[in-house]
Parts: sequence; C-alpha cells; structure tokens
Amino acid sequence: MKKFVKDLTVAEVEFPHSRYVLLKLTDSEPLPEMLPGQFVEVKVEGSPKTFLRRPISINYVDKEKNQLWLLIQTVGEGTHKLAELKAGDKLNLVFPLGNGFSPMQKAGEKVLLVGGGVGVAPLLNYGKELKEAGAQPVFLLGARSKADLLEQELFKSIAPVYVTTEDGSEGEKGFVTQHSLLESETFDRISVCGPKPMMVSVARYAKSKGIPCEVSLENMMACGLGACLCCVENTVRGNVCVCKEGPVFPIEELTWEL
Amino acid sequence: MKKFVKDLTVAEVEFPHSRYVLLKLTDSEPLPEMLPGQFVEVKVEGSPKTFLRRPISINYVDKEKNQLWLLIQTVGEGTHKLAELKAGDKLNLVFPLGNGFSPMQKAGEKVLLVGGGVGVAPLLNYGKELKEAGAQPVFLLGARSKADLLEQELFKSIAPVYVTTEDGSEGEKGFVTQHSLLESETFDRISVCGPKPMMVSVARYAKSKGIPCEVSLENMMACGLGACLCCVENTVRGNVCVCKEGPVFPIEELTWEL
Amino acid sequence: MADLSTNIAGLQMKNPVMTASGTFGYGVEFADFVNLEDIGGIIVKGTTLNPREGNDYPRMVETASGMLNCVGLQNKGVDYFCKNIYPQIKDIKTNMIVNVSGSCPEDYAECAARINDLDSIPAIELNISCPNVRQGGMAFGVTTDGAASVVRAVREAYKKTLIVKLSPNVTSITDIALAVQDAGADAVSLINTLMGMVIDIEKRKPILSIATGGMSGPAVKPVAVRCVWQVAKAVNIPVVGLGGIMNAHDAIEFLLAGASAIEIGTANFVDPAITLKVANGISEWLDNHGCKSVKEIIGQLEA
Amino acid sequence: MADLSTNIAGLQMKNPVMTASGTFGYGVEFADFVNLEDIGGIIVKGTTLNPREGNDYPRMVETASGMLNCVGLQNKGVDYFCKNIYPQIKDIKTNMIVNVSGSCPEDYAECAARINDLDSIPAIELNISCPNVRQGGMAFGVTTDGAASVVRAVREAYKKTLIVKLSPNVTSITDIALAVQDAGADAVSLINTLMGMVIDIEKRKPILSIATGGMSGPAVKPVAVRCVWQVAKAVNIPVVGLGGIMNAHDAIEFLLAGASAIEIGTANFVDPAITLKVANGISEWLDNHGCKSVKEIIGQLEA
Repeated sequence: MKKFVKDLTVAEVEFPHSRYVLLKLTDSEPLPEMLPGQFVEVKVEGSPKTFLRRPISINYVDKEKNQLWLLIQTVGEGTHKLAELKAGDKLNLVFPLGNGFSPMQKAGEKVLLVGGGVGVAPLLNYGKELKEAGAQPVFLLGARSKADLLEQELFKSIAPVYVTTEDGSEGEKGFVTQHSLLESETFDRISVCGPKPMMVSVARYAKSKGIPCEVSLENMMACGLGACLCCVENTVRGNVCVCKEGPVFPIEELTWEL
Repeated sequence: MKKFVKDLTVAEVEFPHSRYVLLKLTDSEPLPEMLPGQFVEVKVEGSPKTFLRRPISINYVDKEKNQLWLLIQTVGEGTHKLAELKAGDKLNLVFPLGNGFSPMQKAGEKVLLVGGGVGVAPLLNYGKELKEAGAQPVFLLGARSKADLLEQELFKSIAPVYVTTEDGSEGEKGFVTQHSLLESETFDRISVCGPKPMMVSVARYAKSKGIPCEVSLENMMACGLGACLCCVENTVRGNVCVCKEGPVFPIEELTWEL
Repeated sequence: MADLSTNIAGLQMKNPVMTASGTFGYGVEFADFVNLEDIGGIIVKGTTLNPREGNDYPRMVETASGMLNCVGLQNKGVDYFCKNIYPQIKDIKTNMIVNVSGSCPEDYAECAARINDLDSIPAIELNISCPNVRQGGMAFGVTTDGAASVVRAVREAYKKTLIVKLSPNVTSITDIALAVQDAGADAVSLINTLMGMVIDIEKRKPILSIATGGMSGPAVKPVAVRCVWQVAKAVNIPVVGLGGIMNAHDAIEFLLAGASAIEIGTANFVDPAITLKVANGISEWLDNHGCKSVKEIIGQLEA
Repeated sequence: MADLSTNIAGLQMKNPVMTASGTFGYGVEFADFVNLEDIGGIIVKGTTLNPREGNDYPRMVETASGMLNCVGLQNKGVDYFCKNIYPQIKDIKTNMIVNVSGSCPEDYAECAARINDLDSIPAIELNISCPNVRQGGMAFGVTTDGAASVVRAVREAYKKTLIVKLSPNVTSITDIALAVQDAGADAVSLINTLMGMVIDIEKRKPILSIATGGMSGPAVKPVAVRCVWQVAKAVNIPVVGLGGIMNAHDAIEFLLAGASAIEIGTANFVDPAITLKVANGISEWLDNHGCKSVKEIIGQLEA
C-alpha cells in the first residue's frame, strides 16, 4: 500500500474535551486509501522540544468531505502545538502507516470493539468500516468519568455503545472487563485499543473464552516505516516493528502473560 | 542601574518595511529608566533554531504611553517568530543592558547622529533625549533606497534629517560619508550606529577632522551581562565585553585601523 | 548544473549523499518517498555473522534536538541477508553498501567474506563502534589496537571498498583513524553516535532498556564536523561525514571540513524524502556559487 | 519543606544548586535577578596565575539546543582577583568557589596556593580540561597521568575542598576520575564542554576564531547524565553534575544519577534567574514525592 509524505490542510478544529483536540484534515486531491487501525506520523512545527514526528491513529475517514480526522490527546509541548492549529494551516503527514485492524472475516460476524482513553480513536473508523462491510460491530468504551467519554454520538450513529466509567457517572461503574455485556453476550472476535493494563485484561478475558482477539499497540516510534527498529514488541517471531508489522497484533503472537 | 527580567506585553505591532517589524511593548507598572543606546535581550518562544536570547537595541521610549519600542530586522527564524507576535502577547526581556550613548556634554552642542540600516533604531531615542536636554541633534541616515528608509517622519519630528541612498532615490546619492553636509557644517561630536564598514568610514572622517566620535557595536552575544565574555571587542584596555562596557565606545578606545 | 559525482577510494557515486546504517532500513522502506537510484549510496542495516535479537524495548528516547537509540544490532544474520534481502536490493542501481558488525575479529571477517561474494555490493562499512552492544562492538572502536585488529582481519577477507565507521567516544579520533588507515581501510566514516543517557525521574530508572544509548541528530552536528575536520587533516584516505545533517547547508559544512561524501541518518525519520532534498540543495548551492563540481568545495575550509 | 542541604566533601551547601564557571561571572553580575545568598554555591570565572587576554572574537556560536564558546580563559590573573575581586565577593554568604586553570602543574599549584589564603573561599574547582586553550588546559584532562600530575601538585599547595572538573572528550571518563581521586581530589565535577565546530559556508571558514569551541546546553545533557552515572558508580568521592541543565527536572536526573550537587551553566544566559527557579523546583518535587531531604534521591537510580 503506497505511503505518502505531504502537507494536508486543516479544515476544521474541534475541542471535544479539555485535554483533546480533533483535527479534521483535507487535501486538494482525493486522500489515498487508508485502512482502519492505521496511523499517521505528523510533523510538529514551532516546538523546540519536539524533534521527531508524532504517531497518531486515524480516528475517522470522511470520504464525502475528503477528510482525515485525528483525535489527539494534548499531553506534551508537541501535542499542545497541534492544538494551536487553525483552519487553513498546513500539517505535514507521513501516511498511511501500519497494518490496521483485521477486515471482516465473515458476513454478519459480531465484533466487539473495546476502547479506553484516546484508544477509542481508531475504533470509530473501524466500526464504520465493519458496519458498511456487513458485520455487526459493538462498542464497549471505558473512561474515568462521563466527561471523559469522547465522540459518543458518532459511535452511537454506527453501532450499539456500552460504557463503563470508573466513577459510575455514565454506564456501568468499573472497568470495561467488568461490564455485564461480557457475560450476557457472545462475540465472534474482539479488537482492543487503549492503555496496556486494559488491553491485557481484555486479552485475558478473550483467551479464557477462546475468542479471537487483536490489540493495537502504542510503542514509542521514530521512523514509523520499519527502518529504525526502535518501536519493537517482543513476539513469538522475536522482536518486530510495531510501526510496520503492527500496530495491530493477534494476542497469540505477543509474549504477554495472559 | 538596576536590570530586570520580566514579561512585557505587546501593545502594538507595525510593519514599517517588508523586512522589519516594530514591536511596541508596555507593562502594567511604569517601565524602568532606560538610557538611549542601551539594548534588551529578548527570549524568542516557539523557534527550535533559537536557543539564546536576541539582543535588540531600544528604538524609542514613549514615557506618556509607557511604551518601549523595538525595531527588529527579520533575518532568521528567531526574528521572524518575533514578527508573528500579536497585541496582547507577552515577550520576556532582560533589560536595560549596556552603557548607552554619551549624555549631552554641553548645552547647545551640535551632535551628528549617523545611522545605517537597522542601526538607525537607537538614534531615534538618542536624538529625542539630546533634543529635550537642550542639545542640537542632526540626523544623517543612509539606506540602499528610498523604500529602505525607516521612521523618517519620527526622525523629522525631532531634528533635521539628511539622507543618502545608494541608488539616489532619496536625498543625496552615495554613502553617508559622501554627504555634502559633512563639508558644509561642523559638529561638536558624532555618534554612529550601523554596519561596521559605515562606522569605520565615519570614524575615519571624525578622526581626520578631530571631532569626538562614538560608535555602537553589534557583536554576537550570549548573556548580555558581562558574564560569558563572548561578545568581546579588542580595545586599548584589552578585550572588553560589548554587552557591558559597550555597546557604545569612543573610537579612540578601539583598535580599528583609522 | 554542477557535477555532483564524487569518489570514495574508487567507489564512484553519482552524488555525495548516502544514507546512514540503521536509519534507512534496506532502502526499500523508503521507495514510496524517493527514487532510490537517485541516492549516491545506500548503507543498509547493520549485519552480523549470526542472527541477533537486539536489545529490549524501549530502544529510543527523544532528546533536545536529537534522540538516543539502543537497538543493539537486531538483524537476521548474514546468511539470511544473502538469501532473502540481497535479491530484493541487488538490482537497485546505486551503491548498495552493507554495514557489518560483530563481536570478534573472526566474526567480522567471516561476515565480510560472505558479503564479498555478492556482486551487487561494491563496499561494506565496518561498524567497530556500536555503543549499544555489551560485548564487542564499542570495545574495538575505542582503542587503536582493537580497531586495527578488526580492520586487518576484515581486510584479509574482503577485497572491495572497505569503509570503517569511527566512534566519537574517544580521546583522539584521529589516532583511531590513522590506525585503521594503516590496517588497510580504504576510507573512514564518522561520526557514530555519542553515548548518552536519559532518566525517567518518576520511575527513577533510565528510559532505555540498557540504560545508555547512542545520541544522534542536530545536537551532535558540531562534534561531528569537528571530528571530520580533524580526521580529514590527518589521514590520506577519503572521509565520509555524518552526524546531524538535516539539510544541504549542513552537508556543505561537512564537505568543506573534508568529507568526500556524507551520510544522512536521523533526518530520514523526520522527512523520508530528505536525501534527495539534500542532494538537490547541494546542487543548487554549487550553481549559485559558480562551482562546476562538488569536488571544488571538498576540504576547502580555510582554517 | 524538604531539606535541600547537601555536602560536598565537607563543604556544606544550603541547596545543591551551584553556578558553572564562566557562566555567572563573579556572581555580582546577576545580583539584580537573584539573591546570591540563596544559591548553594557560586563558582566564579576561570582564574590563572598570570593574566590572559583569551581568544579573539568571535568566541561564541549558537548550535541546535546549545552553543559553542572559545573564550579561552580570559582573566586578569590571580593577584588581580585577590586584590580587586575578592573584596567585592568575600561577604556574599554562600560558597564562593574559584575555578582555577593553568598551563603547567606549577602554575596551577601557585594559583591555588594564593587562593588558599583567602578566608572566604572554601573551595576551588580545578579546570584540567579547558578545550579552548592551545597549550596546556585540555592536554592534562585527557590522560590519567596528566590529570593526576596537576591534581597532586595542587593538593600539595591547597588545603581546602578541591573539586576537579573533568572533560567528556575522553575514551573513559571514569579512568580520569579514578586517577584524580587517587591524586587527592575531594570531589569531581562533570562534564566540561564537548569539543565542536561550526562552519560559515559562505566564508568557508570556521565561525570561531580558533576554529573549535566547547559545546554546552541541552544538546549535551544526555552525554553529561551518562558520564555522571558512570563516574558516580566508580568513585567514592562526591560528584557534582553539570551539562545542559535548564530546569528542576533536568537537575533531578543528575541527582538520581549520583550527583551530590549540580551546576547550572548555559541556562544562566537564557534566564538570569534560573538558579533559584531550579532550587525551588527541586524543593517542590521533593515535597510532592514525600521526600524529606534531597539526600533521599542522590544516586537512587535503579539501573
């Protein structure tokens, strides 16, 4: 799949949360094909502390508007600079990168998409693609509190959404793996993106139930192209680049203790 | 004279020329006393290529408006960042620095103030101070062409202004040292700020006529406080810091070949 | 259009821009961004006699104007390279150079010997100064005897252009350069990374899995230019310069300091198309300065 | 409020923040910005037995996240210091430390001896690694014998706290550290600057008057932290850490790596009030992490 390095144009900037910015990027020509779960590497300008590009997962692809969405958590100087971008500004991207989530395995399959924190970002696009392909995606999203839930309306417009919050201010109280949904329903497979502890616990659940499960990793990266070998994850095949052979891995390929 | 490090507020931003920006800074409390010819060290934010502060001469002090003016030539990434500042932004300054030009020596003295390029900046403030003190300043300003002459109206509002341009598009054609004024009039002393070749030729003229002359140097600086000894100029007293013992030196103290 | 062609001990290059080992994969990873055949030379990943898993994650941390890495020579070994990688790259029409590393002179020599048999590999770059492998690596590169011993062993086994990559983590890089020259090196490349460390103060642990790593990027450029200048004055074999080159201006500094060619490393991570931008930038600069050939500026520093 | 007091071989300090020689003048230049007595220690300009004019201008050039300097120990000599400077600084109630340099062991020793007589100077920092003076300086600092010879000579003549400043431009900084420890140093401070060079490609000349200079600033911090960690593990005398410290976070990295105190250098040029911001920042961090004393984190790196 061909990769590009190019300046995209900021079409819209939204702030869905005090610690997040949603950048909607567009281009004069049609955006290239991108798979759900793939990511981009953005170049941050005007940030003395930011030398390398920042990997950011693709939140959504709006084909009608020719838009690529990036949902970014503003944690350091670099991401705060990105939050200062205005409509019309340029942003240089290397994209699309990585393997992405598995495409639909069989028509009608029930796929549970579990996300936490900024990890929910790629699931929006993935859920939409699965739905359009003819699968039955179901979202299970975890957050600290109601205020920390992101893009809820969009998720609901695609598929059923189940929520857990640590303080119980929305959905069921607790962590995603404690949600009653996991007892009441069965799924053909599970895809997860979020903090590692969350992914590990979901992976354990999936393994115990014998449900195929894939996780999307967020190792620190430099090149994003499989050249520098910095972002490796230890797998049954040895150390492999998360940026190229991932970020999505079936849990049986990882050496996590499950 | 007490020095300060503090954030001033950008009150107004003007672009008198395609390669210059004029920043008018103010503060909630009265600005400290500053002498003509002194400079400030500004901290440039958001410029990966700019690690050290940038020394910039004080262009004008508007006591009524409590404003400090900086006339900045936009040459590198740092100065271009300064040109992006908007009213209301903060700019961190270490100031006032350096010795400044000589105060009036005797009432009614005729002082020729010679400037070229961005070197005209400190002469505006100096001319105003001399005028108010009771001296008779005269400006002799050189530029490449009419379009490169800066703050002409302001200079004219203070004292007579004579001009040379290299292309003859304004005033007399040639360099400042070729201006007929130097033949037709005599002066008690001369102060110069501009490119070194210009300062050298004016210094030679002054020396040949036996007129006291001082020049304002622009050596590269780090600390601006006389601590790092980086900006030294060789003088009859040995190497001295331009930032602390200068930037203004009587020509007889320098080891220039005149 | 100025003539960009240069020459490293008989190795003809269409332009002085090469890629630094470990920053450009096998080249193919960047084929979507640049026409590989427009690059003067591509130095592929560090290769060792036997397969190596490299160090544990984390292997990288960003620093002020640079980064540290401690990849640790992860590679599948020279036989895998010859069987599986070489066929993919052998027809790329530029100088495909293999970076060779090891933990004893015999391993270096055996690895080099097998690569000597590959028709489309005209040269190797010997990494005698990898700061990120416990045994061997660094050890050789920091003493004149150690460096010479490896180079002698490899020179025996390898008949094509032999470039030796030098470490800046030494008291006198010129002494090492002279030692490898005497031992039979055709050229030297420098600098390898500067050994550094970053600490996670919350965890009270180093960020990198092996504590230290090699620093690269613009932060090290002044050290690299200094080393190239010192070595170029001391040796009579060609010098390849690298260390923090981000643009044509940087590259020209190295050329003036005495480098016959340059390598672009960390910059490939910031802009995957940087190699050709630098080559074109050098060409423009030469044209704007009335130079007919890049050779007119190599080593022309007045100092 | 955590206890910030620390101790360098008997030298009591109210906090671990000192100023690096050559970056803070004699302290008085910064009196408008910070209360000098709130700084743990002030290491004043490099002083030599005889007056030195230093190198020609240009002496400084900015680099990526740092700068190079080649001041070359400009100073009016130790007698001028004793007569004219000492009276201005002797009543500043903190550790006023003099950085001593020279070009032969005898000069170092004689200079140190005269400072030994100054009641209000409790310690000296021996600069055996100035990269910017042709003869002497650097030469001593890069060999174990050279370093030891200077330290032995000074130890004879100097009875108070003797801190020896080490160069990172060596193959093994721990070997040098052990040599000066054996020669009688009470403590070591590191790192001095990294030797670098920047070229003006239009003039085709180095920007600095003597071609090379010493690099400092955030760019070198990872090298400095690595050196401090290596040396602190090897020696049994206190280590003072410096190199690119810009804030409390950076300082804490050095403390965890094993530094009993830190020096702030180039950062003084960017923010003349940085010293106290760092001291206060360390205090806050200790409070937020339930540490009663800075001593609880010194050398507490898990690695």
